[in-house]
Amino acid sequence: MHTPALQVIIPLIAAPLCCLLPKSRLAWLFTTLVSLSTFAISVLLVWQVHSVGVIDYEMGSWPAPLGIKYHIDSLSAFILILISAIASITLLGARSIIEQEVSHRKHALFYTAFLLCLTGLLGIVATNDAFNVFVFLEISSLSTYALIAMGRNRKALMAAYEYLIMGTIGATFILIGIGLLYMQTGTLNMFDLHDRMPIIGGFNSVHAGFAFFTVGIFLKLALFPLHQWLPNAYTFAPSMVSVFLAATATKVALYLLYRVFYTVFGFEFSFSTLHLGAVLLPLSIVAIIVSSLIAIFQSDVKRLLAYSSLAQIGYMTLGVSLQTQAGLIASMINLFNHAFIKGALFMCLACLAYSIKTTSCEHMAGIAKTQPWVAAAFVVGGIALIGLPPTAGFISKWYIVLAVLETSWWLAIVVVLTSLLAVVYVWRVVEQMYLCHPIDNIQQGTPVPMMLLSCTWVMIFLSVYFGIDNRFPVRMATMAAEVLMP
Amino acid sequence: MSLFTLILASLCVPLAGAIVIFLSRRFSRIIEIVFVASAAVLLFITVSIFNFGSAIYHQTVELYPLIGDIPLAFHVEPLGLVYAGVASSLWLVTTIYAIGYMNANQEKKLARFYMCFCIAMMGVMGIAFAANLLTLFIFYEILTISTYPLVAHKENTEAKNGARAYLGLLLTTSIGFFLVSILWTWQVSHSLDFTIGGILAGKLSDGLTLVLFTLMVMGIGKAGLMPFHRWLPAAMVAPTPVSALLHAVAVVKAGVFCVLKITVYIFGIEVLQSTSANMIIVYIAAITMLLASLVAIQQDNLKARLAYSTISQLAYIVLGAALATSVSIVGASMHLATHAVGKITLFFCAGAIYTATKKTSIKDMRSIGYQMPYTMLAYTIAAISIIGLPPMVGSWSKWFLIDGALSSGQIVLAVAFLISTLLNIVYLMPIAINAFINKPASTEYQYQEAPKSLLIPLCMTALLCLLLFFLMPYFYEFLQRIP
Amino acid sequence: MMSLITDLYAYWISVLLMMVGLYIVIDHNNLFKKLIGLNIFQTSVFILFISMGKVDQGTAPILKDGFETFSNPLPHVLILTAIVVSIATTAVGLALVVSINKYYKTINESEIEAIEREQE
Amino acid sequence: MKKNPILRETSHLLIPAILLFALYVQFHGDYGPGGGFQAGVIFASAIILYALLHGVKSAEQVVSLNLAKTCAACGLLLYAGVGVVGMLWGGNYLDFNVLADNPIDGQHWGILLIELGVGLTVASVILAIFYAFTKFKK
Repeated sequence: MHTPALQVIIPLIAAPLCCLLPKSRLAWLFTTLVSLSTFAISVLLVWQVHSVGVIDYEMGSWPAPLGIKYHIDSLSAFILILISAIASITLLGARSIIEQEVSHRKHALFYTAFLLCLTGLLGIVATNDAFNVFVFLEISSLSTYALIAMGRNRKALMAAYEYLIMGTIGATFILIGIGLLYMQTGTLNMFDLHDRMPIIGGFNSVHAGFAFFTVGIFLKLALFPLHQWLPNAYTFAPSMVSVFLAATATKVALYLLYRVFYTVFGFEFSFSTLHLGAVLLPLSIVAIIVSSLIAIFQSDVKRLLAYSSLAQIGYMTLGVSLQTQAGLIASMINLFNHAFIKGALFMCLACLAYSIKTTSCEHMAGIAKTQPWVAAAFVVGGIALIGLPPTAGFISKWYIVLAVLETSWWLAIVVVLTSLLAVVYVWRVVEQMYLCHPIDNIQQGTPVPMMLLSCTWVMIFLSVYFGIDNRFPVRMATMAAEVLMP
Repeated sequence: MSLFTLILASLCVPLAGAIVIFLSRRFSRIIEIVFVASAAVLLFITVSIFNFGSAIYHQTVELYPLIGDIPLAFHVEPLGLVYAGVASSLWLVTTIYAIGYMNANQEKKLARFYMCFCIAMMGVMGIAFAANLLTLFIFYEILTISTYPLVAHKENTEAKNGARAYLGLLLTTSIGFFLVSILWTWQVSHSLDFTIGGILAGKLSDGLTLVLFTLMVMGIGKAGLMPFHRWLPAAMVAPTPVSALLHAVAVVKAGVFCVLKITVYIFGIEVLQSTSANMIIVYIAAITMLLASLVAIQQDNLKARLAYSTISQLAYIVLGAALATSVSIVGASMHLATHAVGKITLFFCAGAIYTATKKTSIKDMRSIGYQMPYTMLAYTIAAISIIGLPPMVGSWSKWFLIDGALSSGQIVLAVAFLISTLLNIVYLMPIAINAFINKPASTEYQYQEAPKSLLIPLCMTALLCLLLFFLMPYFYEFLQRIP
Repeated sequence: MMSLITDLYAYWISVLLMMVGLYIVIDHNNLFKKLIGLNIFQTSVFILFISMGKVDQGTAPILKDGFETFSNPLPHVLILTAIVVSIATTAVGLALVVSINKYYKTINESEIEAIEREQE
Repeated sequence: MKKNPILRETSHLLIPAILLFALYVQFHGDYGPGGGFQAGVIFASAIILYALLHGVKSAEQVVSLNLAKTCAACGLLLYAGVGVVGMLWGGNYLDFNVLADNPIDGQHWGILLIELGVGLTVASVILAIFYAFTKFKK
C-alpha cells in the first residue's frame, strides 16, 4: 500500500494542477475534493495503524538511513487525520467567503497555496527524515505567508512579513539543529539519530543542537515569549486561513516538539540530562496566565481568540513539561480537542466577517438577533473553550488537571483558576452578542451562506461530540504516548 | 418499563420538550402546551420510579465509559428520589405559574425561556439520579449554563450584571474547587461512584480529608455558603418563576443535594465523624445561617429578602449534612423538601404581587392583604412553614435538624438554630402582619388579585405546606433509608 | 587558544555571519535591509553545513580511479535544497515589501507603525 | 539599447552560450556536477539578461508570464508524475528502478526526467518572479 506517500503527494500534485485551473469555482471544487481524499487516506492510515501497527514507507525504495523513510505510527496517524479533517471542513465552507475576501484573480493561487500548505503540514507529520521535516516546514510556512498576505486589510502584509521573518529564523534554527546532529551522527533518519544518542549524547555540539531545536520549535509553536508573530497573523489573515492555521499550524509545531524531544533526543536526554521540563514549565504557566489576561482586553474578537490560542498552547506544553505519560496524553488530547474548538470559533468569526464585514467586538452587539445561528454556535464553542462539560474542552481539562495533580496540587489549583480567565473573555463576547443593543440599527448584515454555516456547525458538533464520546482521541493519544514514552 | 428506560426518559423528556419548543418556537400556544406536558410526563416518570420501591435502590445503570473507565451512570436512591420528586412536582406547578406570569408581564423570547427551563430540568434530573461524581458534575454544569439565559432574560444592564455574577461565581467555584476536588478524589481512591459508607475510608489522612471536604463543599457554589453566596441575590433580577423554581427549588437544592450526596456517599458519615473533617464546614454553615438572616432583615426588596432567607435556609441543610449524624441527615433531606415547598410559595407570592401591583419594595406592601387576600394568606402559611412552627411542614425538618445538633453534642449549634428561627420570624412575619393591619378606607384599594394561573399554583403549594405536615411520618420512614 | 580559532575558523565565520545577520534583522528599520540580514543569517547556516562536509584531503565526490577520499556530498545536496528554500523565502519577502511599499508608501517599519497609530 | 552596441553585441554572443551551458548542466546532472536547479537558474538568467538589454516586453515575446507559470506547474507535475509512474509500475513512490529493464538504466531515466522537471520549474519560477517584480507599479 502506498498510503503514506499518497497522503502527501496527492495535495502536492494537486497544487500545480490547481493553479492551472481557469475558474475560481472549479479550483475550489478541485481543492475540496483533494482535501477530502487526503482525509479518506488518513482514515485509512488510522485504520492500518490500528490493525497492523507501524507503517513504514521508503521513498524511491531506498532503505532507511540512506533514503527518506515515511513512518506512520499512532502519533502521526492521529495528527494526520486531524489536519486533513480540519482542512476538509474548512474548504467545504470556504468558497463564498473567499470570493468575498480575496480578489478574484488570485483565487486559483489562493487554493494552490492552501494545497501547498496542506502538503507541508501533512509532510512534516508523515516523514521520518529530519531534513525532510525542514523542507516541509518551509513549504507550509512559505505558503502560509502568502495566504496571510491575501487578507483584506493592508496590515495583513505587515503581519505576513513579521511572520516571515520570525518563521524563517525559527526554521533556520531548526536547520542548524539538524546540521549539528548530522555532524555528530552522519544520519538524518530520526530513529537512527535516536539510536546513536547514547554514544554522542555528551558532545557539546549535540547540546548546542538541542538548544537550537528548542528555540526553533518554540518559535514555530508561538510559545511565550516567542509568540509575537501569531496574534497579528491570525487577526489579519483571510478568515478561512485563520480557521485552518489556528486549528493546525501550531499543532504541527507541537507534533514536531514531541517528535524531536521524545523520538530523536529521547525522553532521558531531553528531560533528565538537559532539563527541558524546567524550561517548559514556567514558560507554559506564564503563557497561560499572560495570554489569557491579554485576551481579556482585546477589542477584536479574532485577536482575542488568537491570544486564547496562545494560552491553550501553554496548556499543551504544560502537559509535556510534567514529564509523565499522563501529561503527554493530556497534551495530545488537548491538541486534538482544541483544534476543533478553536477551528469552530474562528469559523463563527468567518461567518460574522462575511455577514457584517468586521470582527471587532463592539460591532457584535446584538448580533444574536440577526444571526442567531452564528451566535449560538459561538456560545457552544465558547463553552467548549472554557472547558465545561459535556464538551471536548472538558475532557482536555480533566486530563490536564489530573496529570498536573499527579505532580503537585498547588499547580493544579493554579491551572484551574487560570482556566477561569477563559470565562471572562468568552463571556465578554457572548454578552455583547446577546445582551447589548446594536450600535447602529442599519446593521442587518448579509445572510451567511448555508454551506459556511453548516460547516461551522459541523465543527461545533465535533467539539461537543468529542466531549461525549472521547474514545477515539483518548485511545489514539494513549497509543501515541506509549510510542513516545515506552 | 424497566428502570433503565425510566431514568433515561427522565432525562430525555425535558430535553425532548426543549427540542420541540425550539422547533415550534413561532407558535406560542404550542410551546406552552409542550412545556406543561413535558412537566406532567416528567412527574409521572418520577412517580413510576418511586413506585419501584426499595428493591432498585443503588442499582447502577451504566450507559458507556465517559472518561477512561468512569462511566456515565445513573442510579436511584432515597436521597435522589426526594430531590427528583420535589423538583419534578414543583416544576409542574411552576410551569403553569410561569406561563401565567410571562403572559401577564408581557415578557419576550418565550421560546428561549421555556427551552432553557426544560434543559435546566434535564440537568436537575441528571443530578438527582447520577451514580458517580463525574456524571453529577456534568449535569451540575449543564444546570449552570442553561439557567444563565433565564437569569439574563430581561437583557438590560441590571440583568447582565446579575447574570455575570451568577455565572462567574458558580463557574469559579465549580471549576476552581469542585472539579479539582473531584479529580483529587479520583486520584486518591480511583473511584467516583456513590457508595454507601463512602469511598474515602482510610485513603486520606485526617487533615487531608478535612481539606478535601472543605474544598468540595465550598466548590458546590450552588449551595450558597458564604462567601460564595453573592450569586443568589444577584440572580434575583430574573423573572420570578425563575427565582421561584431555580432559586428556591432546582439550582440551590441541586447545591445542597450535592452536599448531602457527597457527605453520605463519598465521604461517608462514619468517616466524617471519626476524622472530624466536617468541622470547618459546620461552622461556616452556622455563620452563614445567622449572617444571612441578619442581612435579610435589612433588605427592603421582597425578592432580595427571600434570596437571603434562602441562603440562610440552605445553610441549615448544609449544616445538617455536615453534622453527619443519621438524624441530621434525615433532617437535612427533609428540609430540602419542606423548604422548597415553602420558599416556592413565597416566591410565587412575590411574583403575584409584582404582577398585580408592580410593587417590589416591602415598604409599599402595607395592607396589601386586603387587596390580595389569597396571596397573602398563602404567604403567611408558607412563612410559618419556613419559620418552622406547627402545623406547617417546616416544623418537622427543623425538629430533626435541632435534634441532630443535640445528638451530636453540639449545643452551640442547637442554639444557633434557635436564634436563626427567631430571626426568621423577624424578617418574614412583619410582612404578613403588616399586610392585614391598618385596613385602609375602601376608596384607597380595590380587590386586585393576580391572574388565576398565578393564584392557583401558589395556593396549591401553600396547601401542600399544610398537607405535608400530616403526611410527613410516612416520608420519615422513607427518608430513614438514607444511611 | 589560537588553535581554537584557526582550526575551527569555518565555525567562527558562520557564527560571525549569523550574528551579523541577526543583528541586521533586529536592528534595522528598513524592511528591505531586514530581508538582506535574513539572507546573511541563512547563508551562515549554509556555510556551516558545507564546511562540515569537507573531509581532509578529500576531493570532489566524483568516482574516478586513483581518488580514495571524498568530501561528503550530502551536506551540499541538503544545502542546495536549503538555498532553494531561502530563495523562495526571499522572493516572498520581497513581494511583501513591494506590496507594503505600494500600500504604505514607505518601507520603514517605524513609519508604518506611525501610520497605523494615526489611523487608530 | 541602440546606444550601447558593445553590450548588445556581447549579449548576442553570450546568451546562446549561456543557454547552451544551461543545457549542458541540465543533462550532465545525472552523473556529474550539475542538475536541474543550477541549470534552471542559468537558463533563466540568460532570458533575464535579454530582458535587461532589450526590455521586458521583448523578453515576454520569447517567454510570456503565463507560459512561465504553466511551465512551472508542468515541471512540478513532471517530477511528481515520474514518481507516480514508479508507483504504478510496482515500485514505491519515486522508485526509478522499475522505469527501465534494469535498475541502472531506470535510475538514469528517472534522474534525467526528474531533473528536467526541476529545471523547467526553476527556470520558469525565476522568470516569473523577475516578471512579477518588473511589473509592480507604485
